Amino acid sequence: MAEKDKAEEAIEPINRLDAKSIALQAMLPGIVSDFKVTINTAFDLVVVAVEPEEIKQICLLLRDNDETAFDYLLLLCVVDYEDYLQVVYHIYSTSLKHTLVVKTNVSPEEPSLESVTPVWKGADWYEREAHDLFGVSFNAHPSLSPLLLYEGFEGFPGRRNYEMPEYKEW
Amino acid sequence: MSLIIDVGMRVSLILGLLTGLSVVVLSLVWVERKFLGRIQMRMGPMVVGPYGLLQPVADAIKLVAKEDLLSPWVDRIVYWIAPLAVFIPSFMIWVTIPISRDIVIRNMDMGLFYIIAFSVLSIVGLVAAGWASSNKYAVLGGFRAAAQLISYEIPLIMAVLGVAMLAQSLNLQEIVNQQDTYVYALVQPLGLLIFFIAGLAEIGRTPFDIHPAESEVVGGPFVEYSGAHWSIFFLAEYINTFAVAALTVLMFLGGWLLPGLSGGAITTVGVLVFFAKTYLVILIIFWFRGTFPRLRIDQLMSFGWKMLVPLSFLNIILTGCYMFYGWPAWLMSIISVTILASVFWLVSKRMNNTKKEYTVHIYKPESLEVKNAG
Amino acid sequence: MSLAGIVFYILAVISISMVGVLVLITTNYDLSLAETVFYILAAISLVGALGVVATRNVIYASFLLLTSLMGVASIYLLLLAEFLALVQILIYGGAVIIVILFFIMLTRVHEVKSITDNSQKPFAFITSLLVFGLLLAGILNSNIEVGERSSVPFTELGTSLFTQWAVPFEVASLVLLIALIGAIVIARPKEDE
Amino acid sequence: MVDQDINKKLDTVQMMVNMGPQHPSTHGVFRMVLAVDGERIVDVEPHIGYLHRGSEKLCEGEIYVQIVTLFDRLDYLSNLNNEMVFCRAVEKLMELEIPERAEYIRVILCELNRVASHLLFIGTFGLDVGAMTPSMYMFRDREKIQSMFEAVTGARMMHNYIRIGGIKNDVPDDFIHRMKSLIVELKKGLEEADKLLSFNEIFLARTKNIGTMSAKMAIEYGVSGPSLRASGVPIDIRKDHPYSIYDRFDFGIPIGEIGDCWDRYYVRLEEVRQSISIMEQALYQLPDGDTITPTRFLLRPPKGEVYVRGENPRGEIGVYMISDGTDKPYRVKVRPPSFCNLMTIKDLLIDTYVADAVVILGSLDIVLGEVDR
Repeated sequence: MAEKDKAEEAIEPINRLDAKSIALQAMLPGIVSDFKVTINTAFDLVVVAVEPEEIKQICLLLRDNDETAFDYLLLLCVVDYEDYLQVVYHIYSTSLKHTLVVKTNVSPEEPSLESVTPVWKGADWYEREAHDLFGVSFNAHPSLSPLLLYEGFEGFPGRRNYEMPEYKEW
Repeated sequence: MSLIIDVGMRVSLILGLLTGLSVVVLSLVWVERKFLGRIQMRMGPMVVGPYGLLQPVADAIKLVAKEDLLSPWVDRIVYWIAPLAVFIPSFMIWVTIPISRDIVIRNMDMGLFYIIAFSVLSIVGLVAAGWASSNKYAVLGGFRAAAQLISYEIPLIMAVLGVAMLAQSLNLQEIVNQQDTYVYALVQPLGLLIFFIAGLAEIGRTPFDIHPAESEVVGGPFVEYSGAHWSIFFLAEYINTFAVAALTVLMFLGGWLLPGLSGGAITTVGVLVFFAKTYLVILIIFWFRGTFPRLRIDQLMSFGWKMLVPLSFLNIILTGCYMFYGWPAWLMSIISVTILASVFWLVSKRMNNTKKEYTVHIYKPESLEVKNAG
Repeated sequence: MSLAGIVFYILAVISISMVGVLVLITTNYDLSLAETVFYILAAISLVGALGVVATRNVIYASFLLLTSLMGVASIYLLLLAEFLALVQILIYGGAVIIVILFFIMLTRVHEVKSITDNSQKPFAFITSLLVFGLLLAGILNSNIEVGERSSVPFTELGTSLFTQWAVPFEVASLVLLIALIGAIVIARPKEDE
Repeated sequence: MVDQDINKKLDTVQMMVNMGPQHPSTHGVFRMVLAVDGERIVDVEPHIGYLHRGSEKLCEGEIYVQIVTLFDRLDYLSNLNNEMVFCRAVEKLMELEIPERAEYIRVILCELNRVASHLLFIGTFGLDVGAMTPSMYMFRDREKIQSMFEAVTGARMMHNYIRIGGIKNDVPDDFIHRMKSLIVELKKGLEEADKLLSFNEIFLARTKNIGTMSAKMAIEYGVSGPSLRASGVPIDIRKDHPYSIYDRFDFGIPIGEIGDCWDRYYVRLEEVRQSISIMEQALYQLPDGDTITPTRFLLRPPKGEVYVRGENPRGEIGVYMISDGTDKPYRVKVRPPSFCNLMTIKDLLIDTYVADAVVILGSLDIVLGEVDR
């Protein structure tokens, strides 16, 4: 339990925003007003926490809106907080040069999420990797075949509760 | 009884030729490695023997003593015959290549035709090797070899034809003797160029080393071969290289003839002259290998069919006119050089839809300039 | 030391010597030896030809065809028809066989079941018998004189080809040209594709 | 019936060619399954993961100081850049001040590392195209850089030299002198490569208009670094979001027009020139002083998460690190530049020739250690 407390505290906001992020933080609520989001900060970046069902619509909106124009996916990553899996999208705008973090939580039992490959093609392998290592299944992804692990690998080695098999030295 | 002696003599001649060619190949390997080393600012082999002279011998021993690896899926019979099918033609053409006046195993009246006919046969060996290896890369390599060699056979024959027309003979001895006053390279620079390029493509050396391309098809038809089998291919390749260089020398560069050399000395000193010229041509081939990248198969084919074949026909027509109207030799060379120059100009212009200009620019944001100024 | 390697080398040397001797032997030799060589070559050609029809592997068949054609070329060589022999090697040995191999390897031929039995079988049988009989009769009836072998000078061949046989020569080249153009027309992609 | 069967089956056969994981031109253990029609590629299926070591998971079990060595081993051709980006992540979270001199030495060494990596690229790209001499020239020059690294850090690769708070130790006394002579040699070597390869007709024919990546496609896939800039998108983290002391130097961003293999090659060549210029400026400005801000061995950064971006030779590297306040990070995730660049291979390869496949893959300049992590 102790570890979990730590984890939850870990997302406690620290504010070191630069000018672009401050402007973004001010602008965002107007743009995503249709959705249920919470806007937060993490160190120098603006963080938007969204519902997993809405992730694809929000991403599309953020990409196509001229004021945000997030056309570049920096990083898609899954963080295992034991109680829930957090899928984190770092997105960037090549024209406006600002960065945003989009987060969404899914349950660890049957994590399932809408794929963002139609939004950014670059999400393809990231999602396959997340599927491999954390078992998050992305709906409507072109093919979720194993990328880093071999076919038929058991378990999700990225998760914190994964038991490492005993290896013999040879 | 005399029959046995005679056959024995001929067998020993062939064996002698085999030995001689093996020595030449060993020397070529050494020269190539040293020369490439020099081009690439390194020493080349230095350990075995003085200046690494015995390195090729050590390599040969290693190759023969090596275990023969055989993939279980290969087609044994074709796999075993293929190296021979490549090697025998490349060896057989040496029966009629003279190395000096009257120093030749058999002086054939149709020597050049014989050489061309036999050199075609080795393609079958390459395709067979590619197919028998049961390897996708080998099959790709075999296809490439077949396509490439068949295409370049035509300009090669045409270039040879020009020389044959000039000399009124297909006999190599005769062709060299005809070059007494001036070498054919002066009369037919176009023919020389076509022959040399097509010859390079025939033996598959850089920039035409498309069928054994290491970085693409990992050695092409030879990918599954090892040890003695592979070394037979290797021998064939170098013998072919030597043959192309020798033919260039014989047909265009005056063979064993040298200004000031006459009388009985021609036969003996001629051997040295011939070898010196041949090795110079071979060094040019190695030099290409050191500097050029490799062409792609479709570029190679379009170059062959759209450039070399028309040019070689033009060469023949020119030669015909020259013979028929009895033009002076200098006129012929001038025309030839003019055509060459215009072709070079055309090619470089055509190639330059791949423009020779910088498509890369240095971008400096405005803000930085301001920052530096302040 | 690998035995296979050494054996292979010895094999290579032997076969090279054989081919070499064959090429060298054809000049200035009395007929008695030539006859022996002829029978060997004829046997090679025949076995090759039989193999072409007997084997089920198409690749083998094409290689055997090559053997047979080479055997015929050697016979030409034996008859001092050097030019013919070389043309045989150049055209059949090189070009034709390569094209056949290309076809076989690039297409799915080996996956199509070979059809060994159909309604035309009796006709084919009769036709082949007829052809065989015709050839046999021709050979038996003809009165071939065994004379001295003499090699025709190359220049003479050329002269006769371009004077006496000029029209057939041109017709043959025209036919080839038509075939060439036809091949291009068939092979080029259709406009609407 | 029979006729139909024959007509149907006499088309040319599509052949599956398995390129890699053992193939001389896949630059490591990368595997592509190509469906080829003759020489033309119809379909590509890339496979990675042969070098997957779970580096990110390993990071969760190591203390911060140890993780630097793990980052060394991600991309074995740009070790210092990797070390730097991780150290910057920790420093950013701890809000640690780095001594001036350490920053300068970091930048000099990182740029030197970039030069070494690009030189290797030029050499191996030459090999992919079929020219063997450039690789020899480039390895000769890279060797000089490696011995320079050895003199400074004690190791040719896997330096573990950049530490959290600064650098391991000060540079040797004759560092500036040696660097200056090294830069002169590098410039000379680079011109040689330029003359030998860049405008060779065959090289142009093999690389111009081959594997063209449009700016739109590059951005969609998240391509970064020289490959992105070759498509004409002037994004360079050193310029757009200057980290360390990169805002003090005057340098340009080479960008291409077409985004073909030649542009990707020449952008890198041009970048070497820019890096050399940065090094010259940094050497000129190099101040005296401390080289490390002393920290505890068992670092405990405050709770929080941080995302740090850096410009690697291969593209933009990012480190997303979550700290839970203990001596080990809660989660470390790397944004591997080669991973994103390699993703485009499928779109780039379709409808090219087999020979082009090798050239296009080479022009992306991937390191599999980083793709698989």
